[in-house]
Amino acid sequence: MVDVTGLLPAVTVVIPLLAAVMILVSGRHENIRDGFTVAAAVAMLVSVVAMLPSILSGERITISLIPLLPGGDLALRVDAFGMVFALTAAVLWLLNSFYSIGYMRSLKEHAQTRFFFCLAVAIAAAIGIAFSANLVTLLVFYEILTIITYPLVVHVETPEAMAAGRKYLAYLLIGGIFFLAAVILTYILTGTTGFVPGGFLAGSAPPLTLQILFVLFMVGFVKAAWMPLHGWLPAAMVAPTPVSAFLHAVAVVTAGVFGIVRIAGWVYGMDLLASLGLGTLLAVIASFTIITASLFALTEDNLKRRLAYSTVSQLSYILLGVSMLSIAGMTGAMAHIPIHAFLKITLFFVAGAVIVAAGRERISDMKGIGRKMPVTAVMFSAAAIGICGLPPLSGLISKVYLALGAVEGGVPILLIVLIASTVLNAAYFFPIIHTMLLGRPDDERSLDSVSEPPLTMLVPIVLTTVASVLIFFFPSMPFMDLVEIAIGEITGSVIP
Amino acid sequence: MIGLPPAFIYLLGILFLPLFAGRARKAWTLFAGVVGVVLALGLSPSVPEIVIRVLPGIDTVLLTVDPMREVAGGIFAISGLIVLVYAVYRDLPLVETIGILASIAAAMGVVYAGDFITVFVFWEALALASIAIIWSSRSPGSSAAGYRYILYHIFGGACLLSGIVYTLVSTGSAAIGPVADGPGLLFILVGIGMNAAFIPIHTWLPDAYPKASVVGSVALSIFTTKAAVFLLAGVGGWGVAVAYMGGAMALYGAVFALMQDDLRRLLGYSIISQVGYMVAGIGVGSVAGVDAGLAHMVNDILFKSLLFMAAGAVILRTGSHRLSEMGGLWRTMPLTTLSCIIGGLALAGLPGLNGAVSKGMVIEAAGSVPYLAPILMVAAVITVIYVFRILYLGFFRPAEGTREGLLPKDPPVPMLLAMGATSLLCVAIGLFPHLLTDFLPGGTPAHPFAASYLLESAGIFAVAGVLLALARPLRRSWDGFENDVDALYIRAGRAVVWFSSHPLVEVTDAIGRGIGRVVACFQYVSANPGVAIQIAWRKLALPFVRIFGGRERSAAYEKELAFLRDNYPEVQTNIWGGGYGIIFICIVAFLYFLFSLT
Amino acid sequence: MEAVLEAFLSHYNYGMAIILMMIGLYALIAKQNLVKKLIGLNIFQTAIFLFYISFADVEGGIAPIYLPEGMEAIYVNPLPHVLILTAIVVGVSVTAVGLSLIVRIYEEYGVIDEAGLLKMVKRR
Amino acid sequence: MIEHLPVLLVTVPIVAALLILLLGWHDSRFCYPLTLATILFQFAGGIALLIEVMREGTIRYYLGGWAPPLGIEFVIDTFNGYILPIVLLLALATAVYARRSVEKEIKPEKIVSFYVLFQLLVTGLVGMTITGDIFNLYVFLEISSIAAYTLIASSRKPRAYVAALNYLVLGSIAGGFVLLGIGNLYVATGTLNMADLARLLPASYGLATVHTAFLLLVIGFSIKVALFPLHLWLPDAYTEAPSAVTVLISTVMAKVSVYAMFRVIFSVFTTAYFVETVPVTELILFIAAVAIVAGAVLAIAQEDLKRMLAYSSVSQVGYIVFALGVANQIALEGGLLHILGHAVMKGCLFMVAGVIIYRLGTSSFSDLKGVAATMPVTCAAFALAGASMIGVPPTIGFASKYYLVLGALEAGHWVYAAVLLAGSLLAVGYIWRFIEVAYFSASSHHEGGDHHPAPGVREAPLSMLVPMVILSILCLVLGIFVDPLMKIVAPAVSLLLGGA
Repeated sequence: MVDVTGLLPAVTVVIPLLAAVMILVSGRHENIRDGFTVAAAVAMLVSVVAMLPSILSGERITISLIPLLPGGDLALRVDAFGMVFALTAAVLWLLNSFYSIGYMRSLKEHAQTRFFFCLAVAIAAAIGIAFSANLVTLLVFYEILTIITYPLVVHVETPEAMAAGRKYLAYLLIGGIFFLAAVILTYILTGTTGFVPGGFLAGSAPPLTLQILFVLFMVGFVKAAWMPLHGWLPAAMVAPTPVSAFLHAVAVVTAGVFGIVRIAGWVYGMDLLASLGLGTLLAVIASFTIITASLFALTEDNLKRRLAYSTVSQLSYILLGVSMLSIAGMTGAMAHIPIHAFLKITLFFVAGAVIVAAGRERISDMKGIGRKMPVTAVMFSAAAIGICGLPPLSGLISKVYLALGAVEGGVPILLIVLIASTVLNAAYFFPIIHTMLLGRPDDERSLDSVSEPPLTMLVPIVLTTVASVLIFFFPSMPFMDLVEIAIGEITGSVIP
Repeated sequence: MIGLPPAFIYLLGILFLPLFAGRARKAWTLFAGVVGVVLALGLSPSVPEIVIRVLPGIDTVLLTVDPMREVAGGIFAISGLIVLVYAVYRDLPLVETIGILASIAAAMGVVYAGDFITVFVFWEALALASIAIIWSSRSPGSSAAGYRYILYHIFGGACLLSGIVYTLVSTGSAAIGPVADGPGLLFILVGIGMNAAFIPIHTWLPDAYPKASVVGSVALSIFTTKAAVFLLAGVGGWGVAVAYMGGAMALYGAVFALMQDDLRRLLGYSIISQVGYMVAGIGVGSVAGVDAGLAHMVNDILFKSLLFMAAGAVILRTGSHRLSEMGGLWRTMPLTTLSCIIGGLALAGLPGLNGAVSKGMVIEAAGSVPYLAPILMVAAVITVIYVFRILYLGFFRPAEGTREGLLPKDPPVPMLLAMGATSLLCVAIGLFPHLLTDFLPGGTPAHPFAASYLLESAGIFAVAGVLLALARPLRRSWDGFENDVDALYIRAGRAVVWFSSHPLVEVTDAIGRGIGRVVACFQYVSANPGVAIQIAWRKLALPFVRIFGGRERSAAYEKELAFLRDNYPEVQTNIWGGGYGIIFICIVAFLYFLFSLT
Repeated sequence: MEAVLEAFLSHYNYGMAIILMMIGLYALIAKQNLVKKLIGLNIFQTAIFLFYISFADVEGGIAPIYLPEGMEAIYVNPLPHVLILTAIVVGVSVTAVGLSLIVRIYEEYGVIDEAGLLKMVKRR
Repeated sequence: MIEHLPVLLVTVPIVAALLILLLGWHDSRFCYPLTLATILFQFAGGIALLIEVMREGTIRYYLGGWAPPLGIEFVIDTFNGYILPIVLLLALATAVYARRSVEKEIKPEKIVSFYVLFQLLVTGLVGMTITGDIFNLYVFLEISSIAAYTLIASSRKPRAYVAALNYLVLGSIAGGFVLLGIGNLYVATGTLNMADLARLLPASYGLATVHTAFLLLVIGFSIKVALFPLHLWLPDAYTEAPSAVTVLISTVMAKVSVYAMFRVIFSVFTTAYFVETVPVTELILFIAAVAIVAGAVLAIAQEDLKRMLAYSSVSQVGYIVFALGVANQIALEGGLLHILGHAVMKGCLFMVAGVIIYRLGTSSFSDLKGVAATMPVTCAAFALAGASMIGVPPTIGFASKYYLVLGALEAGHWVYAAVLLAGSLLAVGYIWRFIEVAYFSASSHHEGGDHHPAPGVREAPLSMLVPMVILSILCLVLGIFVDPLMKIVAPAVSLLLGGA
């Protein structure tokens, strides 16, 4: 692990911010405005990829921007794990930009400037979270992300949306408060908040304090939507679909679980967690969430809401992986972040495509829709299969590692959880597949108007699916390699 | 010979399938099938292993060859080709074709895989392929059956994975081999057992197979269970328990097969019963046992697919799959009848047909385990009986069940071709067992024409014959007994759904409402706390006023209270805090002195 | 008893100041009439002035005026007086502003008692 | 020049005020430039003094060359050297802002007197800030208060009279308490110079006289800063006053009162007194916590933007006093930071309210639906300042909150830290009232929003927009570059803790 100073991290964060400004300025002219969105997405992806080689070669790119508060400058550090998140976010944002443009235009949504502005700022915040070098920086970007996504959530501005927005804000800001308290407490205990591979809290305080601190962190990362603090996520489904995709795959929930993994690996360290018995706590939370969320999904008829519950349960896979406190478990957890992101964004893209092309949100209305939009339906099926952890899609990889971690960490009971949740996943996904591909519409005429969505939406759908397949066949490039480096960082050992 | 995993042939086939249509597609699939057979037969243990390290920490062996794999791979490839030929008679839906090719590929993958992870991947792929087949026949009930099917198999797959990771952790490698005792063993047993249709997790089989299309059911009947059997043999090192499980399956399957009326459902149970024989053989664990199991696997693939094909032909022509509705078909469908007879008798274990060869081996090997051989023999007797029922009720009885006049003809040529080929194989192996036994890993010889065997099977047939002669109901058709343990599973599933749709949702809603109420109350108070407090304590005081204060006093009191509540947030008790403020000051002062004194 | 009495008598000027102050506060709180309230305020302030003056006083002291040669005298402390001059000015101006406000209120609402004002102001 | 700057800061405006009065009679157009010029001069002077103080250290100026205790002295140390520019900055911003809003909200014939009083108010506050003599402090306090009463009453709304009278009564009581306290101090020590007081008092810490003095001063100033139970004059006063006046008193005046409170408690009575001799910190902390929560809760319920902001001030004052209660280095740094931060953001918010009243003629939420569509810049400014009020990083509000919590936790006040955080959460409750109404109320559909709350509503005039936007940007800039700011705050705090 060598640290090299470089400007690229800052540049990566700044690009979308500039884009945001330009979007505001050029708000009147649609094409120019959306041009900025796309350009920024491309530029950001380039600058992220530009950092990839040095990261893969085991370097860490650091840059300290300005001294901010006691306990942490505003500083960025790109390490392997951060790269996993950043790369996922960058790639998916590019696709999501195209998709959003297609979606918003074909639905003639209002306030598109505001929409794209917030989206740009939010992605900047997400990248900032990925690259933040200490808790304070993480906190800063985390809060920014919370605030700036609010306009996206309430975009439609119906009373229902406003209620959802309040819920969203209430959960996330309360979480933010807890996070703030946790950060300050950490600073008081240790005098620093910079991330250290393997953690730096050990022996800084009596166990009880550290346990309470961890709970604070957990509540702080309510973005991870673990039950029973998940309520905001299904509520936020009133937002336009690109936003849902953004929340569920690109930035928000990913930021939550990313934070928890960061805390586990870089603030506490797995040994400390084990000695504090926090693994058990985490395992209980995660298992409860996985099962319960799947049960919710089982009977939800609104496609997006069902997907939301599926996200809730899938995110807890990551917590589960952390809770195993074993190398394989951690690997599974880290790997599941990009894997789930790619799969879930496909599902949401499809949900949005159905809304655009057929104007349907309820699964029971989608009978036989696959006949008119075969590509979309097939891609959905593929992604769903991937979520269930079946070949040939990436979902299987993380599942294998999680199972491995469960045994390795000596908690075989978690295998039961994995099995049960896998069955439940299949139980709520396969009916959708059947409905879409083979279902018979109640009246055949109703499908006449339906057709495939515009290319700007179709292409991203296909690409994300293909990406998932590729990840299955070539997982090591780059995600598993990055994860391997990150694991090596925090455990000092390689994956067996 | 090039060391390409045969599975990839079929996968490539699938990859380019969408490019073709109609005849071209059929030709393409057949081509893929042929290449697969060639490649599979060409593989020999000399072929180098193909090992790639996809995941950190896990070696995945895509291709490794040993005698056992040669046998299994060969038979899977051949039967796959037969299915493809059989399928030529009509344009299958794309999905179904993909499903068939994929299931062949998956089976081949499982066979040639050198490590558990690869096995697991193809295992799951097999499940997906099967559900594609089941669903693509739009027959009534196929969707529900397919749904149940995938749930069972996903569960099985997850269990298999759990078992696999145990071995991974304990041995440090994913190489296929005996599993240490402990939870791992249990998991892996459940995992394999799900596909091998162990009792009581067998119900998906008779549930789903009859729902598949004519072609689909043939494909299904070949791969899933047999792949499981192969893996069972490949892992090896099982205890006697597995052997007895085999016995149980044999008996259970046979009994239920006897009770069926739906032809393909009957055959489904028959698969369970026959797989039981294989499991028994492998469970015994001796070289002879494993060989017997494998041999029976090969033979069962042959005659069972033959029977399914015949059944398919009948269903295609008559449109009914109930024995009670058939009859007299031998006159108009002679060739079908013939192949059905061959298949049936092979299943029944008539010497001279391939069934007898391996069944004898199994029973012999089972001798080393107490009570196992007798069980298998009883099963054999019942087998004979239901085979008789198939043949008699389906083909030879005077056709009062079916509508006279329009008695169907033999099926199209491709079907006949496939059936013919299979029948030939059955007969060939039956007459010259070494065609099969030479390839067996243990090289156990089989001599079906030894006196003891002949006596044995004669006995079996005799008992069956006597029973049939005595019990006339056995010769009559009945509407089948189609309940099985899965009624329980379905109930359980329904219970889960009910739970998640009613109590869960209602409770969460209630909580939400509660929170909402609290917030609302909070807002109400904060709108004008002073007055809110007044209202509160006035309410509290109200009863006392009613009691002690006179009529008009309480009336006035209530009037005031009502006034306060009616124009609640607006009403003010004091436009300026002047008075209150000064009182507050005095309070603060008091507090302060309290402090300074302490 | 004596001690208490003694203590009171020796500081009775403070006592008086405080009593006066309390009267003022009472008027501020209890009186409905705005003018009376303002008068209460004045009483309150006057009490404070009194307090200052009284503690500035010295037994037998005289006003601090420059005396010709040979005449010795004890001066009372001049500083508090100076301060209170300022304070009185302040007090007066406050009263002035207050009264003018009351006048305007009366012009606007036609009432100068709190209860009436409450009725008038509530409906906006 | 520079050595006489302190007195000039007070005298020049007084002269200017007279000038305005005279010229204003002649032609009211003179008023505005004159005011602006004077306050610009004051602001420049304030900055100069701050630099001077940072370089040379404390500046002492003897009025008329009379040395204390006889004479009155002006003292500028790091503490009020830090406060003074804040006061003048806000005064300047308000002055720029005032012109248009005054035209709208004040009867033309009162314009002149408005500027005069405005000038006097600022002068009084500046005097309060820089004086080193405690009685002088009282005098300036009363000067500014009287100016404030009249300014509030200068509104067109009749309710303003009531509000002003209400404020007058409570304010005079407060003044009375302060006066009484000063008297007791004089009795105890025989001096009125703060430095001397600080020197002489410890000898008589035991006396009841001193306790009473402390009590009276604290209560007096508590009324002035509207600490929670004593805040009752505030909502009406802030709501009914003309917007410009509201901005001024809500930022500058409140802050100066807080300064006076700190000054008296820390520089006259040392920490030694109110931490050891009379352990009052717990009580103050408790009251502050109550203030934070209660103020926020009350603010949430309001239906009128200005009134809501007024109650939020009650809550925010709680934060500053909270620092007083914790009374350790970090917390006080947070407190002082919040003096600046709250001044800036609350100034901005009230300016927004003023602009909205200027354009819409009302500030009740029900009439503000979709106003963001027509006044984007204004609402953006509100959003930014509001975010700072909530404490969203990286704004000044977040920084001060961070320091306060940090200090509280270091002092081991877990519960109070929690209350503080909860309070900051409640802030969301009322800030979002406006955000929702302005941005997301269902009435502003269609791209670009063709909905107008009232016909002909446009963006605010430039002279109101500029100061508003500058303040809102300051919220962000100060939050990001909080570290250099700390270079000024830290010495001030150590000065407070080290005694005068």
